[in-house]
Formats: sequence, C-alpha cells, structure tokens
Amino acid sequence: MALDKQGIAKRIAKEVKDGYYVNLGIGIPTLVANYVREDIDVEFQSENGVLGMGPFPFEGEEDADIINAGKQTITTLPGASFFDSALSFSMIRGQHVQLTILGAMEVSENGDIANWKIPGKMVKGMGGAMDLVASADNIIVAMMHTNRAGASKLLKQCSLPLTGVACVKKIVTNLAVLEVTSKGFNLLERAPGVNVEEIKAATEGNLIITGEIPEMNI
Amino acid sequence: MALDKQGIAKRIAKEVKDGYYVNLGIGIPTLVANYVREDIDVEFQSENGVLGMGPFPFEGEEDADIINAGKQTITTLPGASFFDSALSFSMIRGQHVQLTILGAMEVSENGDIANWKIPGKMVKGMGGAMDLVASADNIIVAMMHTNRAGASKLLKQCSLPLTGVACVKKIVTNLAVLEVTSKGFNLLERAPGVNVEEIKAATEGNLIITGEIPEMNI
Amino acid sequence: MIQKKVSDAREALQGVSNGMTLMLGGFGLSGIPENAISELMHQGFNNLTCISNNAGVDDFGLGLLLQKKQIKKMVSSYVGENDEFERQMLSGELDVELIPQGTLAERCRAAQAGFPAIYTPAGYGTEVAEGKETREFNGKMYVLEHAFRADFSFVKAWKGDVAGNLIFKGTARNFNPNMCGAAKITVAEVEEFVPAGSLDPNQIHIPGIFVQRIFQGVNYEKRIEQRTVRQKAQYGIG
Amino acid sequence: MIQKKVSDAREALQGVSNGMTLMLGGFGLSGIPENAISELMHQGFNNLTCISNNAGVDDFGLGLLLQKKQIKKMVSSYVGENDEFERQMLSGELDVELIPQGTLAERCRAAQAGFPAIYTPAGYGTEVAEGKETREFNGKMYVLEHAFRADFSFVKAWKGDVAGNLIFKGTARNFNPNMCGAAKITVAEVEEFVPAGSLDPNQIHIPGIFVQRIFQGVNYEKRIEQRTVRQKAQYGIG
Repeated sequence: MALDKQGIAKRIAKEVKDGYYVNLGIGIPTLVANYVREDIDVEFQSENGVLGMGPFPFEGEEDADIINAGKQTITTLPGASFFDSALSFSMIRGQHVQLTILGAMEVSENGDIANWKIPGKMVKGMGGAMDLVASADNIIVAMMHTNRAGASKLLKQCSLPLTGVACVKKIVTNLAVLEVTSKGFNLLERAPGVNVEEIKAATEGNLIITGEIPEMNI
Repeated sequence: MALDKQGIAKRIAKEVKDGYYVNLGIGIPTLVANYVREDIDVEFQSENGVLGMGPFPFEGEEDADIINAGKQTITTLPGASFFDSALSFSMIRGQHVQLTILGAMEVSENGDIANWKIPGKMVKGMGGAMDLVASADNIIVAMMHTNRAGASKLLKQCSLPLTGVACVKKIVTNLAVLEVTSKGFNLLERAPGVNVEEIKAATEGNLIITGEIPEMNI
Repeated sequence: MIQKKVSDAREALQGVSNGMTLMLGGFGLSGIPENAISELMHQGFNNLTCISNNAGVDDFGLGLLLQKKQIKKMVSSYVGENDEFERQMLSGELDVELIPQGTLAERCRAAQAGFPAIYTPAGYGTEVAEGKETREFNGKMYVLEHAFRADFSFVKAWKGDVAGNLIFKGTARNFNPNMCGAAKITVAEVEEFVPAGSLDPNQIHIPGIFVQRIFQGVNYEKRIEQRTVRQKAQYGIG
Repeated sequence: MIQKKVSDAREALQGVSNGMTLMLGGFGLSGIPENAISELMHQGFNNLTCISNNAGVDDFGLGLLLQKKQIKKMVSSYVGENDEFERQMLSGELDVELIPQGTLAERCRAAQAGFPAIYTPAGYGTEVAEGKETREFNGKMYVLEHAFRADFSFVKAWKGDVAGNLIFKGTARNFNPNMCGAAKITVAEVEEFVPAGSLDPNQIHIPGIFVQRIFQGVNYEKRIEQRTVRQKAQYGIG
C-alpha cells in the first residue's frame, strides 16, 4: 500500500542522523520533526531566523513574534537562538545545515528540481528554496510520486521553471525511496506492498533497478 | 608660532559638526575628542567595535575587554554599542561615519595618502586605514607639515606606498589648513603668527594662494 | 549622543514621495512596520517600489497598499497568501520581481555595508539568473547580484532608544536589521521606547548609526497568520 | 540539542597538524583565545599560517608562537608592537601578508556565509591590490578579494553553552564572531560555561551551528596593552 504523507515523513525521519542541523520545508517536510528518534540530538533551523525549534505552543501561549518559515506559531527548545535573515542564510549558504528536506512539483533524473512556479497559473515565489538547493550538500525531496492528474513527477527533464540544478540527492515518495545518480533514479526501496512494476509505471525518468528491491522498514 | 599637536587637534575639532559620527585615528586624531564643543552631539566610532566612546576610565576601573583601536582602555557613554569587526566596517564602508580624521606620513596634491609603510624600515600594517580612506566621504588628515628631517609631507606625488588614492579632502598641519582641489593644495588658513612664505617653503606640492589668507581662529 | 527621535509616523515619513523605492522589514506579518505602512496608506503615495520578503495578506501589511494600488512594483521572495496580489500580478497591473530569500537579505546587507554586489549560488541555472552575469569559483557557479538602492527603509523593532539603538524580538527580527542603513533614510518604529542608556551596549542588535529616525509605534495588531497550537489537555496539562 | 562540549584545550585541538591554516580571533590582546594559543605552543605545531588581525606582543598572544618560530606566515592588518615579529619579517624568516582590516573581517565572514569572494574599495590603487582583479561599479573602483579557507578557527567568547551558543563582551568581540564557522572546525573557549537554556535566545551573538567544539577556558590573563586612565583626584572624586 502506498504511503500517506505521514508515512513519507516517517521514512524520511530515518535519514536524520545524530548531530544534524536540519531545515524543513513547508508541507510534508514539516511533519518529519514528529518522527525523529528521540535518542539522537537534532536541531531544526527555520530560515526566517530560528535555530532549535520546538513543537507548536499550547493554546493561549502563541506569540506573533515567534513563528517558523511557514508562518506557523512555534516554540523554542533550550539552546535555541534567534538571528536575522542574513545570518540565517549564512548558515544555509555556508553549508552549516547538514540536511535539507523540501517538497517538489517535479524532479529530473539528473537531480534538477522545480517547486516554485507554474507559469501563468501559480506564482507564489521561491522563498528560501533556491538558496537551500543551491548550497545544501544533502537534499531530500519529499513528494507524491505522481501529480493529481496521475502524471509522473520524476521526469527525464523538468517542464516547470527550475528551482535548482543537479542538486537533489534523494527522493522519498508515497511509492519509493530513490537516489539520484549520474545515470538516473536508482530505486532503493519500495513502499510496503508496492511492487517494482507500479513504481516503473509511475516514473517517467530513467529508473535503475538493481537486484532485489527491499521494502521500506518504517 | 606653529601649532603643537594639541593645537592641531583643537583646530580640527572645529570641523566636527552636530550629529556627526566620527572615526579618530591613532596619534593626533585621538586628541581631537578633547576639544569638541560640548553643546553639540557627536559620537566616536572605533573600528575595533565600539560606538559611543567616552574618556579613559578612572584608575582601577580599566577593563581589558573595553579598548579602542589604539588598544587603549576606554569607557563608553550612554547610548553606546559594541559590535563585531564585520559590522564595524559596514559602518565605515557603507559611509555611515561622517568624518574620518587620521594621521599621514605623506599627502599628495591630488589627495593620495601614505601612512602605513616605509619599505625596508617600518612595516606596521594599514590596520583599518585603507578601508577608511577608500570609503569615507570626508577625510581630514592631521599631521606635521614637514617630517623630522625638515622635508615637506605635502608633495606633488607620494614617495611611500599609498594607503588610498585621491581621497583626502582637508589637511590640518602645525602651519596651515589646506583643502585638496583638482589643482593642488588650496591654502585656507595660516597658523597664528605663521606667514604664507613659511608655508610655501614647507610645501612641495602645488600650493594655491588666493587673496588674503586668514589666520586660524582656535 | 546623537538624537534620532521623531514624534510619530507622520513626522518619520517626511520626504517620502510618489515613485520612491522603499524597503520594509518583516517576514509574513511578523515584525512588519505596521505604523509606517498605515501612514503610507493614509498619505496615499503611489507608484512605489517595495522591497519586502512578502506582500502581506489581503487586508493587512503591504496588502493594504496593494488594495489601494499604491504599489507599482514588488521585489519579494514569496507572495502567496494574498489573492489581490495574485490578481494584480497575473493581470499585469503589478510588476513583480521574485528573488531568492537569501539573495534578498544579502542585497540589503550589501547596501548597508557598502558592497556594490555579491556572488551567490542561489538561482544559478534558473530563470532568476537569466540576463545576469555568472561566474565560476572553485568549481561552483555563482550569480552576480547587485546591492539594492532604496530611498527609505522602514523597520520595526521591539525596543529602541533616542540614539536609534535597536533590539528585536524572536523571529520578528528577520530582515529588519539587514535593512537598517540600507536606504538613504532608515526609519525605525518600536514597541517600547526606552530611556537613553537603559539598553546594555553589549546586547544591541543594530547600533543607532544605521538609523536616522525612530519613533514609538502605536496600536500594534501583530496579527498571526497561521495560529498553530497544541491542546494542553492532550498533554495532561491544565 | 546538539552537544559541542569538550573537556579542555587539549581535546579541542585534536586534528590540528603542522602546516595548517588557522584563524584566531582578537584585536590586540583583547578577546584572543589564550588557552588555544597556549596549547598550540605546548604541542609545538609548526609551519602554521595564522590569520589574525594582530600578532600579539613579544611575550603574549601570537607572539608566543612567533618566538618559537611555529608560524610560517601571518595574514594580518596590523603588526606593530612586536619586535620579534618585525625582526623575523625583515629578515625574511616570516612570510607576512598585510591586508586591510575590513577586508580581513569580510574574508572571514565570506567563508562563514558561503560567499566565494567580495568586492571592496579598500586598497584600490595601492600595493594591496597588485595582481588582483579590479572592477568598476557605479563609477567607483573595487578589488576582488577571496574568502579565506582555514582548517581551524579559534575564538574566545565571554559566555557559552553546551550547544555552542556564544556571547561576547565589549570590544573583545571584534573578529571572533566573524571567524565562527569560517574554518572547517571552529573551537570556542569561554570564560563562563553556562547551563543549557540559561542564555536568552534573543541575545546570542553566535548560534551554536557555527561552533564545533567549546570548552571552559582557564587562567585568563587578559593582559592590557595600553593602560590609559584618568586620576579620580583630578575630577574631584574619591
């Protein structure tokens, strides 16, 4: 059975290692924080200027001055810090953030990503995504394998305006875990109960299948 | 009678206007702070990271963590702030400091300044001087008109390695006040009792004398 | 101490005129200069170019100026959450330049710090870099981006004093410090105007040298865009 | 919270080796990483390249390493006040690169912030710009200066916590914050190691993300270079 959004978040949480500073994008990536193992030390950075984000505040304790990049009210944990936008992107551009998890509308087999604009239709802007994908060493995309019309989002080439070039390292979808290699999407894991044929059918870009593909363990 | 160092500082203090942020170099410039009118609001910036410098501390109240760019122990006045070196030079490079007063070994008639190196002899370094002269709109040089050997320090061309190019606006020496113009050093004022001939004799660069030259009022 | 205090938003806006380029601090609705925006609306300036990370929501923040069509051009990184904005943009009434958020911050900081331009990897290979100079350093490609040139910068701080020293709170800090001193005139509005000398010189986020005018703001709404909470009961509290 | 604490200077220096490039904070003798310098001396590393605004005095600060000829090259803006330094430099034993102070600060900050290079007006038309690329922007000339690449950065802070968050005091701040995160490994030594969560998140000068190792420093001498004072009696006090 294909994963739901929570399932994708759960699987990605396993990529979060002890000592990582992590930037989570809006949408599925935000959910990842809920599933990170409690026995490791991780700090979440939000590009609007906070390191050491905690959970949402208790009702009545919201503070308009303490939000994340999704404009949601948040709290901070001991050891947290606030800073300005320039210093925040110094962390990102300077590669001090170890892991970036973000959503995408399309990813190409060479690791290009498109997630900020549908010409003539939707133009919300790139926010911090272009800075993140241009600098991060370790970028994981969290998304559904296909769009609402059923078309693959893992393409030979992106059709939408790019956010970044040859930058995505790994993709976790409702169907699979894939890594981007010089030859295309290397299939690493299947979602529970999903078979390789389904993944093949949902992937337009070159899919590399080597040996037996294990089922995700989540 | 030619001015002494205190006299030069006194004359320069008259160039300090209400609302000015001022950076004072080491040596004579440091003395300027003692002579600024008390009825105007001025703040002194030191490039090592303080704005709103006050006088030296009372004996026993020195703090190794509170010094000026000359490494002297200082105090701060109400409204002062401390900051890092990058922000300090943002103030300087970004032209937020209105007046820079510094010493020089040589100044040329087009406003070049040399004050950081005597090849083979003395190499202390430029410190913040190159940043200051490259960016400041309003640079006043405080120096003796001639060096210890009696040679002019106001030259057609500097012989020592430059600190900055075509940047000095005004020069106050023990003999005169001069402004740098496209045609050379324009003599504005004589030191008390010093006559134009003495200034001429001590100036190697082109000296412009227009009409009666008034005596300084200090 | 150099005195920067003015009495109110009206006095703080002296010299603003139609067609000017303005920087405005804030991320979403957090840390926006509410008083300055309100005064810009009341005085009715138009043909403004606004450099601000976001464009407010329909009825708050810069959305107020968009509704009255006072803005000719927006320079932002993210403009979702604003239907009127989207309408004006898609219809061509509003000129919009979308740039990466880190580039936005750094183009402000470059103006503040006297840098003419910066090289950033953000946007390389995308339409953001089209027509811009690119260059390789150490095997990686960068885009040359120029410092902003703005007439006024409007920022909002938590505390400030007569010398113009500012302290920000939480993530309401965001672009505000980077926009101080990045325009010809920087106007700061503060929630708490404190007596001279009461701020610890060691803890000032922006020294007064970057601020030309400061005033005590009034009637802050501080609207929350996404009120996300946990229920205490769920955690056995209260 | 990610833990950065190590027990002492010895542990903090693990991985340092001969020939490395080191950044060291401080202005004059103020805010220098005394413990790290002392440990560098005791472990006897040599052929070091040191990026530091100053070179200490004969018997303190980086002067200690100069005396033992552990330094191959200094990158500084001002090196007065040190006779041994001048001797080594004039005799050619020591390689010295003098650069403008603001350029030094910004080349550190560029490394911290992921910028490959910056354009600064400082030094244009002087020997500092010789062999470097220059360029005009808006009628003014600038010099292209590259980000530093260092192996270790040693900084000294006033207070710090286990997460690596730092607060500096007075003008002992200087280059220290700009050097954090500007090398592969940043080591911070602090006068006061405070419990986690005791620093106000709003008042942290350098977030822990820029620091890899932090330790409680010992035996700070904090020598004053120019003890300038007023006499109370002169002012009718005491």
